[in-house]
Amino acid sequence: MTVTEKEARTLAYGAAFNEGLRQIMEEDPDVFFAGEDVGKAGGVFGSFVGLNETFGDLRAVDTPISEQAIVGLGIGAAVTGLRPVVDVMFMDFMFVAMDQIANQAAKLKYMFGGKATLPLTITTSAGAGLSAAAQHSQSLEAMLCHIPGLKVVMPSNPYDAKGLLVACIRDNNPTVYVKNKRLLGLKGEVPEDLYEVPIGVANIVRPGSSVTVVTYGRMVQESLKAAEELAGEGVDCEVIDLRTVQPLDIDAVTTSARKTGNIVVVHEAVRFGGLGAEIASQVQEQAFDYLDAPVGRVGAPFTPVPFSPTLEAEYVPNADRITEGIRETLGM
Amino acid sequence: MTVTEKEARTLAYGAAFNEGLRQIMEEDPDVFFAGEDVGKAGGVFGSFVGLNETFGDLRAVDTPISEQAIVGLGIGAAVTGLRPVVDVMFMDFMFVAMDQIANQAAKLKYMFGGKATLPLTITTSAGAGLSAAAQHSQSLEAMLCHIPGLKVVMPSNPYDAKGLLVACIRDNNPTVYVKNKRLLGLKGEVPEDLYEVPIGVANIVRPGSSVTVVTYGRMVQESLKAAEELAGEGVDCEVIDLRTVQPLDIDAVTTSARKTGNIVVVHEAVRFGGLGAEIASQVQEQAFDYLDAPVGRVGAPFTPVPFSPTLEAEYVPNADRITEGIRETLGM
Amino acid sequence: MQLSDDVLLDMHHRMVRIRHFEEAAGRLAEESRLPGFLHLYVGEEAVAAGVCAALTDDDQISSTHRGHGHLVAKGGDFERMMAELMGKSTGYCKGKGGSMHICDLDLGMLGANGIVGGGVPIAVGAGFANKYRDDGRVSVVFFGDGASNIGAFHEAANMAAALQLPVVFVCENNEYGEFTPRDRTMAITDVVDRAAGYGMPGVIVDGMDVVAVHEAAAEAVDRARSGQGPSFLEAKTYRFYNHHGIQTLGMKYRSDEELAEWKKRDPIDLFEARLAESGVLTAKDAEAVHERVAGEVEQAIAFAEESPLPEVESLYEDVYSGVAQ
Amino acid sequence: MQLSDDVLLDMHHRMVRIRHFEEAAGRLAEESRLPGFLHLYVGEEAVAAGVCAALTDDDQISSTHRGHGHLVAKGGDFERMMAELMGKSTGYCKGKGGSMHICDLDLGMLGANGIVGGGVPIAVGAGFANKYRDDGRVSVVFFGDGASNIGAFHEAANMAAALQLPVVFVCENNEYGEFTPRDRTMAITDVVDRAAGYGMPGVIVDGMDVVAVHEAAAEAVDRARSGQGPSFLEAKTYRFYNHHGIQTLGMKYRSDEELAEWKKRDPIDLFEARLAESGVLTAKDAEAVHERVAGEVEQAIAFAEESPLPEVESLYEDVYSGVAQ
Ligand SMILES: Cc1ncc(C[n+]2csc(CCOP(=O)(O)OP(=O)(O)O)c2C)c(N)n1
Ligand SMILES: Cc1ncc(C[n+]2csc(CCOP(=O)(O)OP(=O)(O)O)c2C)c(N)n1
Ligand SMILES: [Mg+2]
Ligand SMILES: [Mg+2]
Repeated sequence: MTVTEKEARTLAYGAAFNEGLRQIMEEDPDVFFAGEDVGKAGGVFGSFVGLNETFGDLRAVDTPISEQAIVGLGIGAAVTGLRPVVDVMFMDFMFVAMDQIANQAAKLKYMFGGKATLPLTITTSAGAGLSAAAQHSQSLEAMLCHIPGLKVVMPSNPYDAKGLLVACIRDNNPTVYVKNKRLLGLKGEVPEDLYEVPIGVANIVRPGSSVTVVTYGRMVQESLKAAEELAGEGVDCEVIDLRTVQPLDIDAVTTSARKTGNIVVVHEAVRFGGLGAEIASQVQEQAFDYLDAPVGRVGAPFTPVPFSPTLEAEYVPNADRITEGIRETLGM
Repeated sequence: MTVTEKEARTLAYGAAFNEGLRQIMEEDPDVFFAGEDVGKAGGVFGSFVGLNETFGDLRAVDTPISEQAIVGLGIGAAVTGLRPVVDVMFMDFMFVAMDQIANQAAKLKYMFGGKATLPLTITTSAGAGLSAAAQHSQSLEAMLCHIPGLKVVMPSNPYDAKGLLVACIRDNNPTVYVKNKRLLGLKGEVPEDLYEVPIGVANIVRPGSSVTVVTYGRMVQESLKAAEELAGEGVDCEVIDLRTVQPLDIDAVTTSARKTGNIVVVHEAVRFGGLGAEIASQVQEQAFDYLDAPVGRVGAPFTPVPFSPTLEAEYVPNADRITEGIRETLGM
Repeated sequence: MQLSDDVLLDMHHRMVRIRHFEEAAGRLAEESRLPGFLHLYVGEEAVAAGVCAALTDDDQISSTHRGHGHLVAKGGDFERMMAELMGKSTGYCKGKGGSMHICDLDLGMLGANGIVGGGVPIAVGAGFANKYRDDGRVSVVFFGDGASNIGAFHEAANMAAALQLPVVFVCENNEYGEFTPRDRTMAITDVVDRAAGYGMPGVIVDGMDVVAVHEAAAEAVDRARSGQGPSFLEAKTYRFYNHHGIQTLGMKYRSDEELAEWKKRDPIDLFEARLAESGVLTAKDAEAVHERVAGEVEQAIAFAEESPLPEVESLYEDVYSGVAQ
Repeated sequence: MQLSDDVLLDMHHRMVRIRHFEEAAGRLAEESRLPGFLHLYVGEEAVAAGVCAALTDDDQISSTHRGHGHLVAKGGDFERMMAELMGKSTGYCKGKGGSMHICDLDLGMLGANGIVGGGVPIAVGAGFANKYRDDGRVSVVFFGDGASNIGAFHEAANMAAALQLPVVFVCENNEYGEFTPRDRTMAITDVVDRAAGYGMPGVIVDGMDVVAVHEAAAEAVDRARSGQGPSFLEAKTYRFYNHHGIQTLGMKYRSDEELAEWKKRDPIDLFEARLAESGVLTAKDAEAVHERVAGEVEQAIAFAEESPLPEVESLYEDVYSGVAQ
């Protein structure tokens, strides 16, 4: 990396989210947000802090504990011309609001023959590792990606946290923006002005030639650690940060797979039926003859998320498990 | 097939369900069922007809339109010792009750350190082809199979409709039993006595040597038609009816894949992120060197289910599309 | 409230339009000329007509699985409606939605809904947007007695009250949810008893009396429009046909006598008698309205039948905005 | 109702047990000796104690994220509780559930719940089973003011009323949901206003007065037990600590003055004053109870600390019943 003249500004992931939201609200008076504790209290993770003071109760809306009505509020406001951001505090709580997300928001445009436009952003926080147990730790993106009509992004770093949020809010479709709880404090370079990271475009965060690691969200950070570890053993990992999981930038993945011949998909979600399955399937469909080995998958085991730190440490994929997965795929 | 001495009794799929439920309710006084219109009215598809007359309002329970409370009724009754069957009229409505299904029923035992036993059966009806549009036609099994703690069965014929229901009700775990709406009238042999079809065991409904077709639910019928069609062209399809989609009888699948070297997974659900992805991934993981071609997948396109019969006909996989999919995999 | 002749005639027209459209749809379904499910609004016309006559074109409504009546009352176009019911490309939803998703966003009709209670939070969202823009618009939620038992209704009603949104909740209490009578699914007789639990005023009206509905609705709409928040209206009504389709007699879940009792209070008959009595509309003039509307329905059927089915490629369109297809 | 000394002392004991357990848990959390989230019940002891003292061991309760108090009140074992909070294998859930899923099915405690409102339908299901078996058991749902806004609560309350189940709904109205005051999320002051909408009787009690809570609960439990269906109890109460963890002063969302006002009505202080006055328990004897309980808590902490962490393999167990692991 080159050092820019002006010292680059760093910001934490959570703060980058907050800055993106603030700036787009300043730019576009149709943007508002609503959710539990996001107004006066600034959000349980502090992601919305200070915005209610600036934008008031009508644009930084505290709601009752009513996830269905929260998402519905966004749908109704979006279809009548606003650009809502609605927050579902933990991704696990999406199950409470799944009808509004999957049967309403995702399908409205189609059911209406294209008439409706739904510039709705649903923000949420996912991920394990905080001893928050089975109902506060899930990564449920596979479920959302299976529902036509939704777009889903999962930023892995502060830069993307801001840029993808802006892209989601400007997008004319229902988007789900998934923060990872354990990334909130991660610092990184974040430009001060308003910018977009385009939806649907993967990012090669580490070029390499031996094996392709396809991942997103917090597992990008763990995969990079694994790549460093393996670099010492002469294994040159290419790490692809999908950034968006729906739509999938499968071209970026297959291009890389054709180059390296080996591919491992990594996510925090449960392995069985996770997004890794879809990616593995598409890769073998499109690059069958280039593969030296089966597409590997690293993900959580088939159990609910346990509470006890010892168990959770075994549950959540990490750099070691990824290293192991890569070794396995490479037959090392 | 051989003709048995006693003339075999045939029953429709819906009636087989009904008979299984009646017989197990006669056998086990702890079994009751509850849901919308399942009592006095006998269910919107007639599946529960006559049972309220026999078993009364306490064992054949009409409920309010309250899917969350319906599933919760089952959870609470199961954890305190009964063996409830609760009905979610259309599988699409599971989205309304997903918290109770995925955060509560599926996880309770684990969260409680194994203490709870949840002999709960959730019945529902899935499938497109009735011009019932986007909110009354979905096949959402992939979502359920991604949630540790649930078992999921999808019978393809009257015999299994009865036997799998009995197995679900006797199972000590939360099971989801998915009828296909368009199979309700399908007739087939059904023994008069109470029997079980074991959960988790696939059924080779047509042995063959050229290619393995892995499927379940209504698509078994369509796959068999496709197999007949291709038999005329010298392609000998092995058709595997999974019967249970969670847990997956992957051994049956990989054994067959090793034999035929070609595999196509077929389901009615949306292809992207469907169960086909998981099966394809596991097959290439476990039988990579035996595969002559990428694992093929036939499923619905990435759109909500359309209303208009012309569009729906294009949407729902059928024998022709399966034939085409098999041909593609075989490079024909 | 003294209603002008114009308003009375307008409401009559809306009711007659609903009735004829629905009767025709029912007939077509019986002849297997309509695919899918069909939930008819016959018998409940006074509710949609009385409420919608209190709205401007800019106000919004959200609807239920039983949505034709609401769309017609809001000014829906017969041709595009009938074409949609037949799954034609000229339909409101290009044939993609059908009866259960019929809508006209230009008329503020935010859609029928296949999920019981699914439309309630959406209308509340529209109400929020109205308040946000301070544009004086009001949104109305139609929902059934059965729908009042589902969580989404509860959450949205409370949210409308908590945020003091310009929303009117209209419960069409027809005493049944599908084939199950109200007293098997709730311990109360009047759904309006729920209003106090949200902190909103509520009234019961005779849902077979379009004037009563209209007056109560106008008051609730005024209240919402003037920033005083949501209110709740329960209209006691009855569907003359089966939950879906036509069948009237011999239904297992309700008696022929009960139906006959309610039919004596046919909302259109009642209203026409009243209009004739007060000299606003003679029986003959009413007849003429019926004939004209019947003709329009026939024309719509012809239009729909002649319309093309959707191109197969259109299956793949309209999933996302702004995506090349 | 004249309560016997035994009952009064029993309730006092339950309250003191909750207080000491929670204070200790809070301290441990501040010292980072407990993983995960911790929602303390301090200040609300009279509710759980007053209600659970009206139950038999066979009756069931379902709980919330703020569940320790309910389990202690139902007779929960300190050692297994503390071990669970520490994620140890000797805990109630073998360390798999933690604070938010603590339970004791043998005591009819059907679990804390991480999903607001998630436990309500489950308790109603238990109530159904009680009616089914006609065994005279009653189930009690504890839920917060905030939880009364979620759909699951509404559906389950209506179902309990529709099916006339032996269930008691106990709303712990502490005026806040996390960091947001009640008046921002609902337009009513008293959650009990919702009871009429389900067709069940409801009363408000002073949630800082264990005797008042107990009397109201006993009446509701009797009603349920004798087949007269569900009822609703709203207890006005207050949590002395933050939504999670301890912090008391300088909270942005509620004033130090408000907290101080409520602390003047500490439910244990109030009750001990009353017990001393009536001669049932002297200050000195009360002190002895505190000391004994404090000792038990210390012992539980020691037990928990010495207990082993779960074996890593146990991660894969308990997902399914009857599956070899
Ligand atoms: C969430 C959900 N549950 C169940 C159904 C099936 N269903 C369709 S209409 C209906 C009855 C609705 O009753 P009500 O709200 O009173 O409206 P009505 O049909 O009487 O106009 C039911 C149960 C559904 N569409 N959605
Ligand atoms: C469905 C759901 N939404 C949101 C949350 C986050 N949350 C946990 S506790 C809480 C507040 C609950 O308030 P209340 O019911 O009044 O109980 P209290 O904490 O005051 O005892 C919230 C919003 C959750 N756990 N579940
Ligand atoms: Mg009704
Ligand atoms: Mg509270």
